[in-house]
Amino acid sequence: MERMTDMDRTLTPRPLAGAWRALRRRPDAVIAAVVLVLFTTMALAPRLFTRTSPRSCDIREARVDPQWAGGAHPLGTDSLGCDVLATLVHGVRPSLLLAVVVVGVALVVGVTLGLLAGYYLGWVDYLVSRTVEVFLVIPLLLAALLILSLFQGVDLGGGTFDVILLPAIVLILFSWMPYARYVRASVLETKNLDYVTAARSLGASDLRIMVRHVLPNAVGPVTAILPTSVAGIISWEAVLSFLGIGVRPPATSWGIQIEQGSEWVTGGAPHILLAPLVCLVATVLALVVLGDALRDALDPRLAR
Amino acid sequence: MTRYIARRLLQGAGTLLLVMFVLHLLTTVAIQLNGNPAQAFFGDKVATPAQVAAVEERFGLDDPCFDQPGNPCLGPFAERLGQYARGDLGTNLRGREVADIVGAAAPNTLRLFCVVVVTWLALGMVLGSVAARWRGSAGDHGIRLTSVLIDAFPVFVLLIVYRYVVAVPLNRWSKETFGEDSWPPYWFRPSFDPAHPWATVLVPGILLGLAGSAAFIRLVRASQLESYAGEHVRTARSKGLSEPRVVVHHVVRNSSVPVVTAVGLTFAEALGGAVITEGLMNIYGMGGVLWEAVRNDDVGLVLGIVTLLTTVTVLVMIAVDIAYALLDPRIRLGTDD
Amino acid sequence: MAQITSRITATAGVAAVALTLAACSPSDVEGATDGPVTVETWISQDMETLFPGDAGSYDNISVLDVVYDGLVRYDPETTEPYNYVAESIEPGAENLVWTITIKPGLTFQNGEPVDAEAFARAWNYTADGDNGLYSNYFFSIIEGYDDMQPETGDDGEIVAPGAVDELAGLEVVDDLTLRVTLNKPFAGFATVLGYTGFFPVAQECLDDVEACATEPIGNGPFQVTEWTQSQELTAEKWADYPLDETPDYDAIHWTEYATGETSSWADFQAGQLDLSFPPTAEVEAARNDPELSQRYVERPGSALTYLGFSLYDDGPWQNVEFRKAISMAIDREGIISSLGSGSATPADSWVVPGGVPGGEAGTCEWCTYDPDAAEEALRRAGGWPEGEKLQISLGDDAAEVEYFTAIGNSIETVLGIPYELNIDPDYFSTRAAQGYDGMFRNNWFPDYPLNENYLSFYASGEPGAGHFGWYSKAFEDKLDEAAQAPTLDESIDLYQEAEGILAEEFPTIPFRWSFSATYYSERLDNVVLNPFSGAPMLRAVEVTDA
Amino acid sequence: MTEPVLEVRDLVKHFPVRRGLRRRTTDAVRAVDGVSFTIRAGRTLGVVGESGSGKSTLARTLLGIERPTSGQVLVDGEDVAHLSRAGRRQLRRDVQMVFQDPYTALNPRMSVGQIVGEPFAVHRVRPPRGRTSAVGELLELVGLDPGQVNRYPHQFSGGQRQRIGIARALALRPRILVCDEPVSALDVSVQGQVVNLLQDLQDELGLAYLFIAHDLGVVRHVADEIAVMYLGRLVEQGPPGDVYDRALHPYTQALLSALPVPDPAVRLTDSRAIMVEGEPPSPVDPPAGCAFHTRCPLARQLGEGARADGGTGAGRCASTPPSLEPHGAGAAHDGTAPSHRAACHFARTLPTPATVEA
Repeated sequence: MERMTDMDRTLTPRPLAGAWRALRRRPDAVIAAVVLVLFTTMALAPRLFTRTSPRSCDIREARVDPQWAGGAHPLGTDSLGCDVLATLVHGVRPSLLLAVVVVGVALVVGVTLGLLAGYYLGWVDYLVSRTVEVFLVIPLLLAALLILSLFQGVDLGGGTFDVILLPAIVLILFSWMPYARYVRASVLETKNLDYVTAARSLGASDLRIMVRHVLPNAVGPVTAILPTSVAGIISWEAVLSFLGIGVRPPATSWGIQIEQGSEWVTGGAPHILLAPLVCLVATVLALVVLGDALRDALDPRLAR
Repeated sequence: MTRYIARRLLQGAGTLLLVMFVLHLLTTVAIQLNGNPAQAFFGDKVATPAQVAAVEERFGLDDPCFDQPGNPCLGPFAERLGQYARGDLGTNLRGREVADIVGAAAPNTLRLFCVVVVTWLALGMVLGSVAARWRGSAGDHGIRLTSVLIDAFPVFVLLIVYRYVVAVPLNRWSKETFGEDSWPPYWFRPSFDPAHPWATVLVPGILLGLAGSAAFIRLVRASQLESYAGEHVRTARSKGLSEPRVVVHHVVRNSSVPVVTAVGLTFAEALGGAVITEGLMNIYGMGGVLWEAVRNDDVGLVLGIVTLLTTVTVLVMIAVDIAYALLDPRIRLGTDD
Repeated sequence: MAQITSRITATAGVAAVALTLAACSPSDVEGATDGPVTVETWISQDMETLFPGDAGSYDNISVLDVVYDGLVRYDPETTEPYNYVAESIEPGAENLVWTITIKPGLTFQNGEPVDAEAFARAWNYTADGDNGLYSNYFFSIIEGYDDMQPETGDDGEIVAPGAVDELAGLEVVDDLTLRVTLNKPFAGFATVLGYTGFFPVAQECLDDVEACATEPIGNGPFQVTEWTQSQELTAEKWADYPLDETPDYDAIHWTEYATGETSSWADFQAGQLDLSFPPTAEVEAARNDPELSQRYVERPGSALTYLGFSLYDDGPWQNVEFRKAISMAIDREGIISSLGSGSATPADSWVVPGGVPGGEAGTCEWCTYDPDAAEEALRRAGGWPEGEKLQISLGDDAAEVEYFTAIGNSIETVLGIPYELNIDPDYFSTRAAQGYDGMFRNNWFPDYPLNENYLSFYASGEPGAGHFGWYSKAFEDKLDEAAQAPTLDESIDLYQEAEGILAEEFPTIPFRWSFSATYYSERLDNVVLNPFSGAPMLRAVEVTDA
Repeated sequence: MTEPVLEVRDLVKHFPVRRGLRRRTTDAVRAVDGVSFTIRAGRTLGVVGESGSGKSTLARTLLGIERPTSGQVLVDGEDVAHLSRAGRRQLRRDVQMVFQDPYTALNPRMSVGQIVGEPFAVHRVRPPRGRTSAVGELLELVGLDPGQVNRYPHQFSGGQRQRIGIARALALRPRILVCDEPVSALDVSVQGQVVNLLQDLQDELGLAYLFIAHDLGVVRHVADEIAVMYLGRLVEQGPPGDVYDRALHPYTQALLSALPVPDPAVRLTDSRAIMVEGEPPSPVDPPAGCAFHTRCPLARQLGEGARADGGTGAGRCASTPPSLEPHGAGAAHDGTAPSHRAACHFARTLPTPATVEA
């Protein structure tokens, strides 16, 4: 077995190196990468970008217009007199964390269930398909409210992870189904290919066949929708905030900012909405561009 | 085929029952943990136990199981199922017939969804086809970026901006241009008018449809690209068919199947958007009613509405599956794959 | 390509045809010329009933106000009650037994007489706890109320229905005379009688309460003709209305909104509504519009939003100095001018000043923003425990969340006490069950214009009881004394003294008073706001064009 | 003569078709419908048939991927169905497969080393000199450069990939190799090399081959015995010489006549080339009697010639299924050489193009 791992190690760098070379040839991908690195840095070390605390707010300084570089409030203040830039920078962490956690967990759950359903068919498939159907049928908002009311008595604390926990649970519950469906469909296609038959005739265990043979070749369509999924989650968080069931104030997130800003968009302070919206759009575009570039770079058919 | 439909209907009934049970459990646990929904009846006045009890009794919440966390409350569930079976959807917390509420709210939501679906299909088919036809062109890139932007842009921002920035001036302008009695002022009314439901639901529906169209654009594009790469298109081209003919007969037609399927699947999802649209444009519809019902712990109303919605969604899904099976006989003959 | 284009063109063509066809028939669009003169206004969507004894929200009160007439009505200027359906209301000795005589010849809209019996049947029905009506608690001041309430076991479950169906203290002396015996003396009883819970109901209404809740049989100037619940409500003038307070126009049409005034404003701007007020973000623009600002009325409202503490629990807030520190750390002016421009004013009293008899501004000594004094008070109180967060609990309402975030920010900035908002959809019941720890929001909307109405619910009866867990014997004694005062004026003065005790012991922090303002359309005139609900007085409105 | 390594007795594999609400089994796809044969070590059985004739199902059943509906598979005289757990594991090692399409037979996300080494991993076998060297040896054995062990399938040509597949199949030293049309997806120029490789390996390792093909061309040079399959049954079986030169069954004759002939002139002069028309019938509902009679040119001729002869002519084809019986010159069974048998009521030797050529 050790020998095998040696072999694996010598193998991996090659396609990645190739992908990196291909990536560098695309300036849009480079810009996208820069944007993402910027926001990731913001999430990790917000103090690098602003010294103002998002919670020291002077209500008498509410809705100040952007003063740009040099001013006390480069991006102005919101309706509570809080610095928009500070709120924005401190809102990156919950927003991105939420998106990553939701997409990550939903992906694992969806892929696992889709794999099992497509591989075993029969009652497993029946069970998974019915579950998918049930979740497709229950309206997300209804479940969101019910879950919220279930958890409202629980003190979740104020840590970054705690404030996103409820929206995360809700969004995970209702975003795994497409992954399951996609994976199931491509597993159905993959599992009858000869190399799977070959592995089976060798007597390989189901687990080994699924993990080594079926899954790596069946996740393609899923990886293609990941960037958009992340985008969708960030935007959904804003919708949940708008309905009052997202990240809870006073914790901030882009969703909350967009929700609060939308109120003032016609009241002479559009910057409160525009600042987080521009960041959201930039992140999403960056993810999509980067996702596209990565896919092109990794796809052997296109590398030809 | 009849057998296939029957089997699918039976499956749908199973799903329906499952959904109802899951929701029943969730609401029951919510009541058990959070205390009595009858309290909500009294708003910010503190009700006496006697008042609460009177309300509880009126609306069937007096079963002791609602006070025992962990009790699945199968009794009230069975009772409710029996009620539904007799065609009685029960009443809400304040004694209004759920059937009446739904009767008033459902048509508006259906109108909204009609406009939404037409918008989805129109935008999806047109933009998706264009993007697929000229894959890799500037137009394709533009359309794909637009679709991502649409995805990232929360619906409510779109609606708020429309309502406060666009609708009022447009409404005034159309009144001056076309006269008070013409249709355009109705299209641009900042909120719904029950007397002219279709005219006033048009723009909100288009906006909501626009917000959800991104997925459709991508779907149409992807499935048409697959068609373009498919054998039958190559064959058709090699037979010397004109390009438009190939596009319309072989590409567009073949790629419409997944699109139709997607319409069925996004039905429940669209309800989320409906809550917001209905709230902002003051449309009395299922989304808004459901939203309020859940916020008020109005168990009877929530379950009644969700049961109806589920039934409709399941029926739509079944209809889509059947359409699919009609188009593709492999599905109904084969096992489940 | 040609075909695809033609297909698109065809689709567009079909759409165009459909639209043109539709445009051909703007159908039943209102003729606008000869129809009834209608005032277009709005209420919020959650109105469920128009049964007087069950109406408790701003909205059904404002509808019932034109559909029913009460024994008394309130003067728009002074808010003092004057007899309307009542000919006279006489307090007996010690304000305990009240004799009410009713004007002769009045009828309901269905022809039934409005007599003593009409009031007695309404009050008995509402006072009967078995019916579980909203206004039930109003009748607790009348003798025999307790016997009408169902018996409850230890766990709050009903074990037996109320023993009797009629209030012992209510006596129909003759057709037009009603004698009411109270539990204990209450000088303000006549004031209470204008409230919706005390409106009369017809026998036909009681025979089918459910029908009556949606198609009320009133005795007021307007008759509900059509109510599509949650969408719209129309009331037309009752031709046979015998009394004089009735306007000249023909009908009122209420549009119901899911989100209240924020959604009504756009419709007002588009000319669909005659009355509305803008959402906060639009207030400034409206105020700066020279044309709009001509059609504007405002008046201080009477609803108080204030903060309570969990005095039933241990905590720094047990120290009155701590409560003062918090109060002085809240920048009421700043917060309200930013978030509630035109819909609220800073509060510095517990009874609305100028809104009800006995209300006076400035009774709260520590309700002014003073960061230095606040810090000083906090030091006196012994500071805030390190590492703890101050919980501020409130209901699930976006506008309030914004207000309380600002309050929290203000406290945190001035006193350095970190806070945490606890947004609870079941806030009312949790609060009633003393379920909060720290600070929580409270709101009081008066039922009738008397300072007593703002004070009596502080009487918890024993230490640790009530919403706040606050008890003061001196305060409760003063309330009792006031209730027994020989005249209403004396009684009002004594209630003011009770407010003074409240101000001294400082159990709660007044934050803001509601402020009512309305813009109206060009066709309206004489728009006056109800002195304590803040709603436009529809009976007074005049329609100028026709 | 050695004992047979593989013996198949009356092997049947039906796939149920479920219909109706209760998903009852109402029908079956008769993929393999009573097949018997034996293979000895170092020998090759060629199985020929159109697509859909059941030959792939036969292969999958032998490999243990499908469970037989009935009948027996004996490996070294032991019934596979009654094997112990260890015995089944051993069986997995004894029988291996080479696939038709070298493009789908190799996992594109695994390196050659991982692919060829996978049998060791699955069976937790530790080759004497380590797995890496074992993989190298295997690659050498099939004529590939061991240095290419870290490459991925898409970096190889079709023929090379097929060699990789063969190397994987040989890793556990199997005794029986099922080759499912191993060369039909390859360029003609490469086909010969792979066939030669397989023959060399057979000589070297003493393997028994079940060699599946859809036409008679390839197996001619490889097989020691030929079996022709139609709709799940063997319709003709015998030594290559007999089958090619004296085909008994009209179906075999049709297959033979479809073979490309080196000299076109010969073919053109042959007016008796037999063509089979139409698609094979559905295996769910095979024709009664002789399954081939719906497409059989002979049955048609007989039917036309003897319309009145309902009992003995074409009518018999439609009513009575023929059994596989010895015919022709090879009928005298000597116990060592396989007999030449055919399942046709009217089996007779027809001159084939090959005969004419000879």
